[in-house]
Amino acid sequence: MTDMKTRLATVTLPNPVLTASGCAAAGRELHQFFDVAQLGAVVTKSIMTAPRSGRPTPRMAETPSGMLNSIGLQGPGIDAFIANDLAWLAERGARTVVSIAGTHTDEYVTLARKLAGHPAVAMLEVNISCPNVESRGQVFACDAIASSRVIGAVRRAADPAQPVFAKLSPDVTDIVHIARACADAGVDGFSLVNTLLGLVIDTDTLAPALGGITGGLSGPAIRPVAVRCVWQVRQAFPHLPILGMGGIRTGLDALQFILAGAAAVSVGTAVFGDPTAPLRVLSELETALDERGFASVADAVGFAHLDSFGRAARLTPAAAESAAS
Amino acid sequence: MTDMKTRLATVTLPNPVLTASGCAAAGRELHQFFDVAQLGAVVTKSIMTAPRSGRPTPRMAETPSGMLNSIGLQGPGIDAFIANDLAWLAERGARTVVSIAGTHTDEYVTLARKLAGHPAVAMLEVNISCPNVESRGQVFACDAIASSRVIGAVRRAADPAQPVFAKLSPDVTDIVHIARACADAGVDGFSLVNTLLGLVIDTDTLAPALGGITGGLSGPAIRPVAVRCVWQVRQAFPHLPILGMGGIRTGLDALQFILAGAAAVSVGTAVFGDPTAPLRVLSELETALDERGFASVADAVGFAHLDSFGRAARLTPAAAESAAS
Amino acid sequence: MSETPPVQLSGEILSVQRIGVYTQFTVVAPDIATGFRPGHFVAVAVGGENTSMILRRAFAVCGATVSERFAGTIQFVVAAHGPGTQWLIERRAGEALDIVGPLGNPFPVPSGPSPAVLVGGGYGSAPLLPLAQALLANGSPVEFVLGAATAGRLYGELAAKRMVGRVVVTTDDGSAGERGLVTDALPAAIERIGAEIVYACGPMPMLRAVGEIARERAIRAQVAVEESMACGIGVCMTCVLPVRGDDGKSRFVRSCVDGPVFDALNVRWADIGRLPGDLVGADAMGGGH
Amino acid sequence: MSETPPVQLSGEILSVQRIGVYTQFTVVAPDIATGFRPGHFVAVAVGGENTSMILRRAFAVCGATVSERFAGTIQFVVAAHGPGTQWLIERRAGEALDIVGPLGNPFPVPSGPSPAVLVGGGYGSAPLLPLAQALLANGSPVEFVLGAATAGRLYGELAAKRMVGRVVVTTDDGSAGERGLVTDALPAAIERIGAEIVYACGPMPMLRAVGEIARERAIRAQVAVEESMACGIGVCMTCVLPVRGDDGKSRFVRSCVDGPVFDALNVRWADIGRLPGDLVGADAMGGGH
Ligand SMILES: Cc1cc2nc3c(=O)[nH]c(=O)nc-3n(C[C@H](O)[C@H](O)[C@H](O)COP(=O)(O)OP(=O)(O)OC[C@H]3O[C@@H](n4cnc5c(N)ncnc54)[C@H](O)[C@@H]3O)c2cc1C
Ligand SMILES: Cc1cc2nc3c(=O)[nH]c(=O)nc-3n(C[C@H](O)[C@H](O)[C@H](O)COP(=O)(O)OP(=O)(O)OC[C@H]3O[C@@H](n4cnc5c(N)ncnc54)[C@H](O)[C@@H]3O)c2cc1C
Ligand SMILES: Cc1cc2nc3c(=O)[nH]c(=O)nc-3n(C[C@H](O)[C@H](O)[C@H](O)COP(=O)(O)O)c2cc1C
Ligand SMILES: Cc1cc2nc3c(=O)[nH]c(=O)nc-3n(C[C@H](O)[C@H](O)[C@H](O)COP(=O)(O)O)c2cc1C
Ligand code: FES
Ligand code: FES
Repeated sequence: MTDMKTRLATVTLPNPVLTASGCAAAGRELHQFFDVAQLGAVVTKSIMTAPRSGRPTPRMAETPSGMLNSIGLQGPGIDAFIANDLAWLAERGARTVVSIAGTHTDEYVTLARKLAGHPAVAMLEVNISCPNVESRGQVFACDAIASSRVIGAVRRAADPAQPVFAKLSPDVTDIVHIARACADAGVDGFSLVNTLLGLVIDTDTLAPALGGITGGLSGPAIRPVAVRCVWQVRQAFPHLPILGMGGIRTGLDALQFILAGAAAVSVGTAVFGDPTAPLRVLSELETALDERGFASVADAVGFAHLDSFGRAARLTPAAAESAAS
Repeated sequence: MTDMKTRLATVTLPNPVLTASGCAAAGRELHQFFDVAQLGAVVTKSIMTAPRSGRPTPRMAETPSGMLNSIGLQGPGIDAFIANDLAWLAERGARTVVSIAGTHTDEYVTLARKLAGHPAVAMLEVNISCPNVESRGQVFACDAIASSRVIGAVRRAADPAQPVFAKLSPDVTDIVHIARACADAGVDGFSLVNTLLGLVIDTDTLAPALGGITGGLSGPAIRPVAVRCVWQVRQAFPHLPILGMGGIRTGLDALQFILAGAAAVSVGTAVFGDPTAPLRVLSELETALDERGFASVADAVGFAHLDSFGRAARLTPAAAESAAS
Repeated sequence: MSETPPVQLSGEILSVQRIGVYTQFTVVAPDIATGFRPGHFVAVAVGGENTSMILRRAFAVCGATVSERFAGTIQFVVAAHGPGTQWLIERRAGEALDIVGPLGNPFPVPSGPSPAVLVGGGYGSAPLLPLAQALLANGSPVEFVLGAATAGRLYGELAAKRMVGRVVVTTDDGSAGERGLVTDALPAAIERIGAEIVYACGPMPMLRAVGEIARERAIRAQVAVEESMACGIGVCMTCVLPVRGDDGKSRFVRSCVDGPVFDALNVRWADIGRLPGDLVGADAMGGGH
Repeated sequence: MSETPPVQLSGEILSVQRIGVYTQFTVVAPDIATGFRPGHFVAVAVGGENTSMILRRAFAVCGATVSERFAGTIQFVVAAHGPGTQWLIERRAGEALDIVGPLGNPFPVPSGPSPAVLVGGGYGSAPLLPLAQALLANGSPVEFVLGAATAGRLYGELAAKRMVGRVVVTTDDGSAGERGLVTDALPAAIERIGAEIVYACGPMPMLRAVGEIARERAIRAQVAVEESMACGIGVCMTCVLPVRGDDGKSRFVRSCVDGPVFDALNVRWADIGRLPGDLVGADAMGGGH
């Protein structure tokens, strides 16, 4: 059987399937369906310093093979999060990736400091790309300088034992340019991708369907864009680990991301249609890797970038042959 | 019945439903299914100065509610196009929007000159955004200066009677910024949007599914992104007409674009699944506008941007009431 | 978390019945039937394999049978609305449905007898039928006021009659019962039995009006709301309503897990679809809109 | 444009038959049946309403009946491959399919008698059956060489036998006929009837090898290729192959409207999936890759 362990910078996870920020709250609800400690890690809803109400409703609209959401980062604030959610995750022995969000650099720094040394925190995911914040101008991830400033500050403030991943937006002209700014600022890896900015008009009310007017597009519809982003960033920074996400519904979807260069994946919107999706994706992925002759997840990461020689070297002989034919 | 006439700059079309460039060739094949002269106009596959082979196969991959294509602008070159395709369209009395593409500004200028004065040419659509050209650096639409240079040059070279529309890419950080550059360069309107750059990994071959590696994502999957782009550009330049496209499959899909600010729409990928889609969309749209109490297409253009007072003014009393409730 | 954690199962459709404009499904779902209490809802996957509809659809459970000899079943009623419900009503007995449930917080049922009026709008009467059984079981007098736009959109009138003898019916067009709204008939119904509580399910404006009437009479109103839901299990935060808490502070709370049943008094009806400035965390939205 | 323009229609499925690993459909499609000639294919919509599969699936027509008394029908054979074909083979008689056809250029049939060998790989034999009828009708001696990976993947052996008496069968695993490839048996078959032409349909490598064998013997080979198609009607340019034209120049031509039948001699087999530098317009690709 394929060795499913995977590394994200200094952290080793038992398997490469995680939840996606904002699609699993803090694990409690999904725990009714399966033990969340079985996942590579739980990625929690982006948390900010203070409690946040989020946007007015309607907050969602279904779209072809996707959905639009406009939550606006509703949350209890970091202190309540640590006291309740993080404590609960720690009790369950669930590895946790804490997603942090802010409206200015200092806020990110405060969050990183508060999370330093917490045993349940495996890693930080810095959400600099949520397209749901009020003004598009506030999207750090659309500006290389702002991105590097935040990432640099967080990396300095954060617990050295906690890798810092930058979660980037696909809504940019050149994602590699933004990634480079983060890399120069000392980022430990990338989470790719956040939602695409979209809009749906309700043809009955003749007005935008969402209270927030625009929203973030997620689900299988965006998968080709997400895989493209993973491919581009992997090509530019082969040494930096990538947590890939965007429309993953099956093990083969997850495999696409891994072959494109992701060392692990997050299952987001699929959870809404199938609460057990993350576990199902994990077992499907394990089977798919095994069938294809990969001895380990590591062997499959970025495989699609290799030339035929490189491929043969990473596959069992039998598999190498069938792949070649 | 709703008055279906619509204006794109100086050109008036009998109805607002067109084909999309590259999704209807030059009308001949679709003419087997319906009279292409019934459409608002036929938008032809982007043409370049010289014959072009296009990309190696595979050139397409189906994706959830969408598809990826990597044609690489295969075409016969402008002279053969004028001699054969444009002549055929002229015979049929089909209004034609000619999409032109180039790898440098002069090429666009040459194309505009060659098309000047041709009776069948209602308008030029300048494809500065096709993500299928070899290097991402060649995508004019991702660079405001390059965009304004091309649009300015084409506008100067083109027949004054032929409006010049800039077709923009959604793969930019700020589409309004690019649109502004085109507006300053004298563009007559916008075509929104071209495909999104995507990538699919074939999980059997363990390599990219397309010969061109990346491809353009189209179809219903991208509709929310396309409607968002139309919304943003309409808000910034309410006086400039928009030809909207991206995942239009039904009359209600088309209505979303019109309410968001498009004065006309192109039906692209939907044609592959349903050769008569453009005509069907037209009749469904006419019914939808009528049911909602719009006396004309013009009344519906940008309607979703209006406040409740503005809305009431544009609707028949009955409709205004139901819309308000 | 509701005391009975939800499960995901594939259940065979035992029967599909047309009732007026509605379609009633009876589905084999033992583990959902066991945990069911009136007010619970289920989330049903629609469209089949390779569908472009990625989200489940929510339906109130209007009946559940648990038996030693047969596998437990649940019932729900579907009104054709858009593509998802359209797909559902085209299903046939023998096919399987992918269902998650029981979901949400059920109606609170008083421990002792207390006279109650049950107000249903359209298919909103569905969850009130099992609720009436529970109330009658603990000796509470029950009155039904059922309304709809037109006769064909009424649901549960007969079942209600069988349980409590008489049912007050209103329709907007007078095609059945009295012409008018349920809220026109509600005050009299409350008087008749000296109701201490009103239960309601139906369109938001109706729920709000019912809450008003109860408040004026200083009696409680427990209402089941209907907000667009992406997940139905509490993880996505799309289904929120502005609700006043015991601490007096208002928050956006999830109608799928903190509802769908709320005390009408606590729901900030006028602020639904808006972002009231006094909401906890509204200040952090930088003005918001 | 083919002489008989394609039409789009909704046709009732008359029958669904399992044949080995394949599923054969007979569908009411009068306007397609009328125009049908061997080599034509149809494009079938899959997944039903609200499906995420937006493109049609192409299938070679393996038979068509036109009659005065009944509505004309067509037949095609489906091998389970991915979600689209999976959806198709789950359809039942009585359901309707959305079909566009007839599409493509049919096999050229010589005006007079000329001995021909028909080579089919897997379901590739489907379009060869009606072709054999046409050839026999104009007095041409016909030999069949049918092959597949294994016995269950053979198609049309019996039908072929009925028409021409004997059929040469090969399977990779020897589970039926001779162990080996159709191309092992082809030379002898050509000798036997002094074939002047070979017709073939099946996997690309097989078509290429068949073309080789015909070329060595200086006889023609007409082969039906299978390229991924988005539209099937000639508007999208996804289905191209590098093909040598009468002017000696090679171009990417659309296999859906300029094919799927090509003279094997003109197809640049080695360059499929590549961009040969001498292709018309390759220079404009700026090097390409
Ligand atoms: C707690 C609860 C209980 C419900 N009980 C019933 C019931 O017993 N019988 C019944 O017929 N309907 C019920 N509904 C409404 C039902 O869920 C919607 O009519 C249905 O989801 C519409 O799906 P559609 O695809 O047909 O329409 P669409 O409008 O195409 O649906 C598009 C999206 O919007 C969502 N949506 C649309 N309308 C509603 C709505 N009114 N409420 C919630 N989500 C919506 C859908 O879930 C879907 O994600 C209930 C809803 C909720 C939240
Ligand atoms: C001219 C022609 C004739 C054909 N005749 C037959 C036939 O008689 N019987 C039969 O079983 N199959 C035939 N095929 C192949 C058949 O079209 C594919 O097997 C089918 O499209 C696969 O769809 P899927 O959803 O099951 O697989 P998927 O791989 O999921 O399909 C994904 C996408 O790729 C395309 N695709 C995948 N494989 C092929 C392929 N081999 N050829 C073309 N497009 C492909 C599909 O159309 C779809 O758009 C023919 C193909 C062509 C081009
Ligand atoms: C309802 C919803 C809420 C989300 N909230 C967050 C969030 O708080 N922080 C964040 O970084 N991403 C958030 N996302 C984005 C997801 O984490 C993920 O990047 C994106 O949805 C693409 O993955 P998917 O298609 O699997 O959902 C949210 C997505 C959805 C659908
Ligand atoms: C196969 C294919 C070829 C295309 N070729 C062109 C082209 O040559 N020029 C262009 O401007 N857009 C081209 N497009 C983009 C479409 O015109 C349209 O902008 C895009 O597909 C979104 O619309 P749709 O979702 O309705 O297809 C092409 C799209 C497809 C699918
Ligand atoms: S529907 Fe997802 S939290 Fe309520
Ligand atoms: S499949 Fe579209 S041109 Fe051939």
